[in-house]
Amino acid sequence: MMTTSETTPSVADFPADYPSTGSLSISEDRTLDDGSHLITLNMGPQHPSTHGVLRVILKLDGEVIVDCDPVIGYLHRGVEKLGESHRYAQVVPWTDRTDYVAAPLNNLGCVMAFEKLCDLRAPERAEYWRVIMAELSRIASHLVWLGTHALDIGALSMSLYCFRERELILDIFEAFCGARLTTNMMEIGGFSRPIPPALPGMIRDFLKIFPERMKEYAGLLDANPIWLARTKGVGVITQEAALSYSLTGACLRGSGINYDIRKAMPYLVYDRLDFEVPLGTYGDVFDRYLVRMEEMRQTIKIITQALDHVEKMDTPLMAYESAYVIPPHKGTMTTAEDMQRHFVWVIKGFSPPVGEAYVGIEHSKGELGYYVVSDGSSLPYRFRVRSPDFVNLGVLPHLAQGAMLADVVALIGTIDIVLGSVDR
Amino acid sequence: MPWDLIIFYMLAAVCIAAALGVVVATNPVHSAIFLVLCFFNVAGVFVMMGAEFLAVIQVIVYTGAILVLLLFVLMLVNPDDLPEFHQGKPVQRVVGGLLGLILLLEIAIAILNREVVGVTGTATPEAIAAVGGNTQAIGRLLFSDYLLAFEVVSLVLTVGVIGAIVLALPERLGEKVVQRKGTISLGHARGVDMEALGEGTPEGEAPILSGRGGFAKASGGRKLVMTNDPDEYTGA
Amino acid sequence: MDEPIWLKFIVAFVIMNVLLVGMAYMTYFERKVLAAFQDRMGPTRTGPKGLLQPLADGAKLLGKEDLIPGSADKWVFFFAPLVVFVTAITSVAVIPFGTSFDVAGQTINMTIADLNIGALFVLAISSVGVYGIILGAWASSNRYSLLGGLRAAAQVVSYEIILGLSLVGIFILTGSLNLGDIVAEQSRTLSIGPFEISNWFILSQPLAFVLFLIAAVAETNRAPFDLPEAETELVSGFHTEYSAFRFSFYFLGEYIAMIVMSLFASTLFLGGTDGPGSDSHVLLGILWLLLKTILFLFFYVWLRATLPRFRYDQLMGIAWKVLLPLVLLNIVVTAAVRLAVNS
Amino acid sequence: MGELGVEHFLSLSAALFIIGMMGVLIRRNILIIFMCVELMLTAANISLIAFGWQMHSLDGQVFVLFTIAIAAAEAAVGLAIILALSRRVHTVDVAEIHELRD
Repeated sequence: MMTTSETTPSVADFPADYPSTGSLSISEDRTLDDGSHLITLNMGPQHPSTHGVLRVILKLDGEVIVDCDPVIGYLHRGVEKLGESHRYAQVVPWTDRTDYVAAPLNNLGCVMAFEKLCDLRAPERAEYWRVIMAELSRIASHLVWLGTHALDIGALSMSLYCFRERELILDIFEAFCGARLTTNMMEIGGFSRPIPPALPGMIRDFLKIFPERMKEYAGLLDANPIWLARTKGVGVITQEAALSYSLTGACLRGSGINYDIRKAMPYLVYDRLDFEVPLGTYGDVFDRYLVRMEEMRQTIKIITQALDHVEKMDTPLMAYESAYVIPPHKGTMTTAEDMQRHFVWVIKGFSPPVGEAYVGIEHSKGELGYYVVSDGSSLPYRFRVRSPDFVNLGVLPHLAQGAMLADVVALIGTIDIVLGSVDR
Repeated sequence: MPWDLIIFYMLAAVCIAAALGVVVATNPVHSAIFLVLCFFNVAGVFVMMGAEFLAVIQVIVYTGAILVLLLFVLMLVNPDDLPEFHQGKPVQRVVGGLLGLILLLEIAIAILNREVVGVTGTATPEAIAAVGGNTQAIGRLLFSDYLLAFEVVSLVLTVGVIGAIVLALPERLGEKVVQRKGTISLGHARGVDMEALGEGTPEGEAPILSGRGGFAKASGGRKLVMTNDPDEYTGA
Repeated sequence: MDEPIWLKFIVAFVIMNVLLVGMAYMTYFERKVLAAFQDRMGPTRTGPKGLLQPLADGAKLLGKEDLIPGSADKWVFFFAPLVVFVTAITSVAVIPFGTSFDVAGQTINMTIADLNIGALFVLAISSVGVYGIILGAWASSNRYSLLGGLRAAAQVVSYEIILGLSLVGIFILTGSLNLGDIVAEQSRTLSIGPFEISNWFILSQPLAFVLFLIAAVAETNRAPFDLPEAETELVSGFHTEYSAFRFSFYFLGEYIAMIVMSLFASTLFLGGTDGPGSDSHVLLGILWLLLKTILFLFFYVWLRATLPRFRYDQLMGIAWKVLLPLVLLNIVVTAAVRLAVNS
Repeated sequence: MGELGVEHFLSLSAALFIIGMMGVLIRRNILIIFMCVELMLTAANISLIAFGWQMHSLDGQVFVLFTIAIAAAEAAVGLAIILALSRRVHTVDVAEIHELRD
């Protein structure tokens, strides 16, 4: 139970055996004041529905959760430190590996932070393509969420349906950049490679198929009494809690707080596109489910508009006029100067001006922030990733207390975590 | 030896061995397993006496319900609260054994020296077969001569169930959460404002197979608030 | 009951083996149907159209290492899977696979044990089957298993009541607990005006049928009531620690219980062996019974492919707050109608 | 003892009853005492049916039906008490529960 008080209570204010998070161990079972005997259940890191290697230590009174302590770090690979020991252009591929179900969005945030540092903006056409790819990636990410969330709650077939559609998106990614999962799609300054001619057709096909499939998902879940029973009224996040846990993304909007970075602080060309932000009313699992489902529909709207617009454009894709952008590849085969410039850029990288930059984008899971500090060298002085699910995961103990064991998997699913992103 | 005698001895032997197991086993769960075994064989003994219906009832009620409940409680109770092998104090053990032996002797004498004083009833195997079988015969008796007793027993069962629920019910109260809508936006002076908004009531327990909520409603009968403006308040 | 005991053994042996093969191919059927639901192929590699997959699965299960946790209660751990298997296969004894027929001067009764209390026997045996789950869960000394065992105990005790009471309407209409009598009662044709309809209890007891189906799915621990083994919550629940041979007993037990429950449902509500031509040909009757059984098995798989899983408190709430009043209502209404018709 | 008679069943009943009684006297774990009481009830049931079987009367069986029903109610209440005891006083050892009385 959250208490809002003027001063932050210190550790000394609590008795030694106060059930607080971070203090649970699997070795001790505890007995409550009313005599209930608590069972300690160690859930994970090898558990089918903790979405990777999340470990949750639970204190159970029968089936009811009294205390919950998520333990993370099993997938920590030091992405931030790696980012500080690589040249700027080399940092982007590392971001693929954080939230690996939505790699283009990670790339986008990182690249935008670097561009802000260099005070550089990609050409308009590239921004439209960035929006398209980012929004496709959002759908891909939401499909993984929907599939696994439904699977956790027991709707077995849902995951296969979702991955069937995700395949289509991954095919588009493959056609666009050659990779499916770790795309390394965005480049500083735009796109250096031409857009494959078949790509718009593939995206149009997808846009045609997907809304129908969305209806199937909704038909399978929205009207299902068991699904409603498992999600409605479960894992309620009040607005106060949502704000005090600094939730972002669907976890925040599911509680009815209107905060979508694409609207609040428009980046790329989002201010030129017409879409709506769905908000929940009750802040329970079902609201977050509805919000994400509606986000997918809105995303379809965004992609359609962006695609209509970008197909008419014939402007460059890369801001070659900037010194921080990789020189054109084309000239390297013919002129020595171009070849040298290219060679030097690739080998030595570029050195942005001294300064710092933070860019937050609306990731599929919430606000994905990249904070970069440059000391004028070719390596970032500080590279910090504010991953949305790491912050969102903090609300799990709050939600889990008083819920039932079966709800925990629903709650982990509704927060929508990817451990690669949580642990970084 | 006739077949029925052999079968009886087999059943009886397992029965008594299992009963001894109940008393001697160190682990209560083992005791319960022995008891299940014992009751199964008792059901077999019932069948030998022509009480098929009761044999099945014995299995359904005793092994299927009572002992499952017992095991349930065994697993729920803190293992530390269960004394491992608290044999009684030596005095208790000796007195218990002695009393048992005396009673055994008494009963043995009674069984061997008893005379039949009752009047033979009418429920011969032929008569039972005539009404359709053991179950039908019991049913007829139950709903004629023993109707009042039957009703009283149902009442006792009901009271027992209510009593059990009251005893075992944990005291937990759900908290009602009042829901509001608000916005955080850089466009707003204070960044966050949640005052101007209407209060929504939270949905309680979600409906299952009940009228409310119901089947086949789009979006589960719930509406999302759609907003186009980051500074828009999304209340009432 | 006039046939010699050896003939009984032969019939029992044949039926049991058919059941075991049927169970093996039930897994194949489930995987194929599930695959069709989920837009994929299912087993295709082992044998033509993957038909040998059950055998391969069996061989794999038997070849696995048989692990017993160090802190497990060895005897109970060993004993529990057998309980599930044996109880599942025992109930088939009272299912009538048709009336008797004569072969080579011997009358073969197609019911292995034609008990007067056949229907209750099935209930009793299925209520004992839960011991395998509870004891196996307890013996594993694993907390997931323990929780699974607790769930199984509460679930089976609750749904046993619904299962039993949903049949009371049939008993009222038939006046017998003998499954053979129940099938005979359903084989009658009723003529209402110009129409001749069969007296299947699904028509006269539709509410009981629905309740029975729900309770039967819960009783066999299948989706959406598969809480004791909920793999996404309890990591397979009661059989988390089981592997190889012992696990295969749980597996066999679960599928045989499904088949037996389907046979039982067909016998009680869909007329059992009754169907066109079943009066004259015993084998045709068996075929009808099998068809009906497959219908129920398909229903099981359908549920699994479609529905999410209930939560524990919801499961209990449905049993006691929704199904129990309904099933009591069904009994009262049936009894009242029966009384009105008789008087 | 050449033929299966009522003595056989009565002897079995007596044996079960005495084993149950000794269990109640010897053991201190309340759950085992509970099981032993059930054992004694069952022993009584065997006697009832046995006499009815001998005298061609079904009254014994009806009594047993009632006994089983009462035993079910007793089990429900008894187990609920044990659960409550375990919650409140953290023991199911009868001797300790006895000591807690004063």
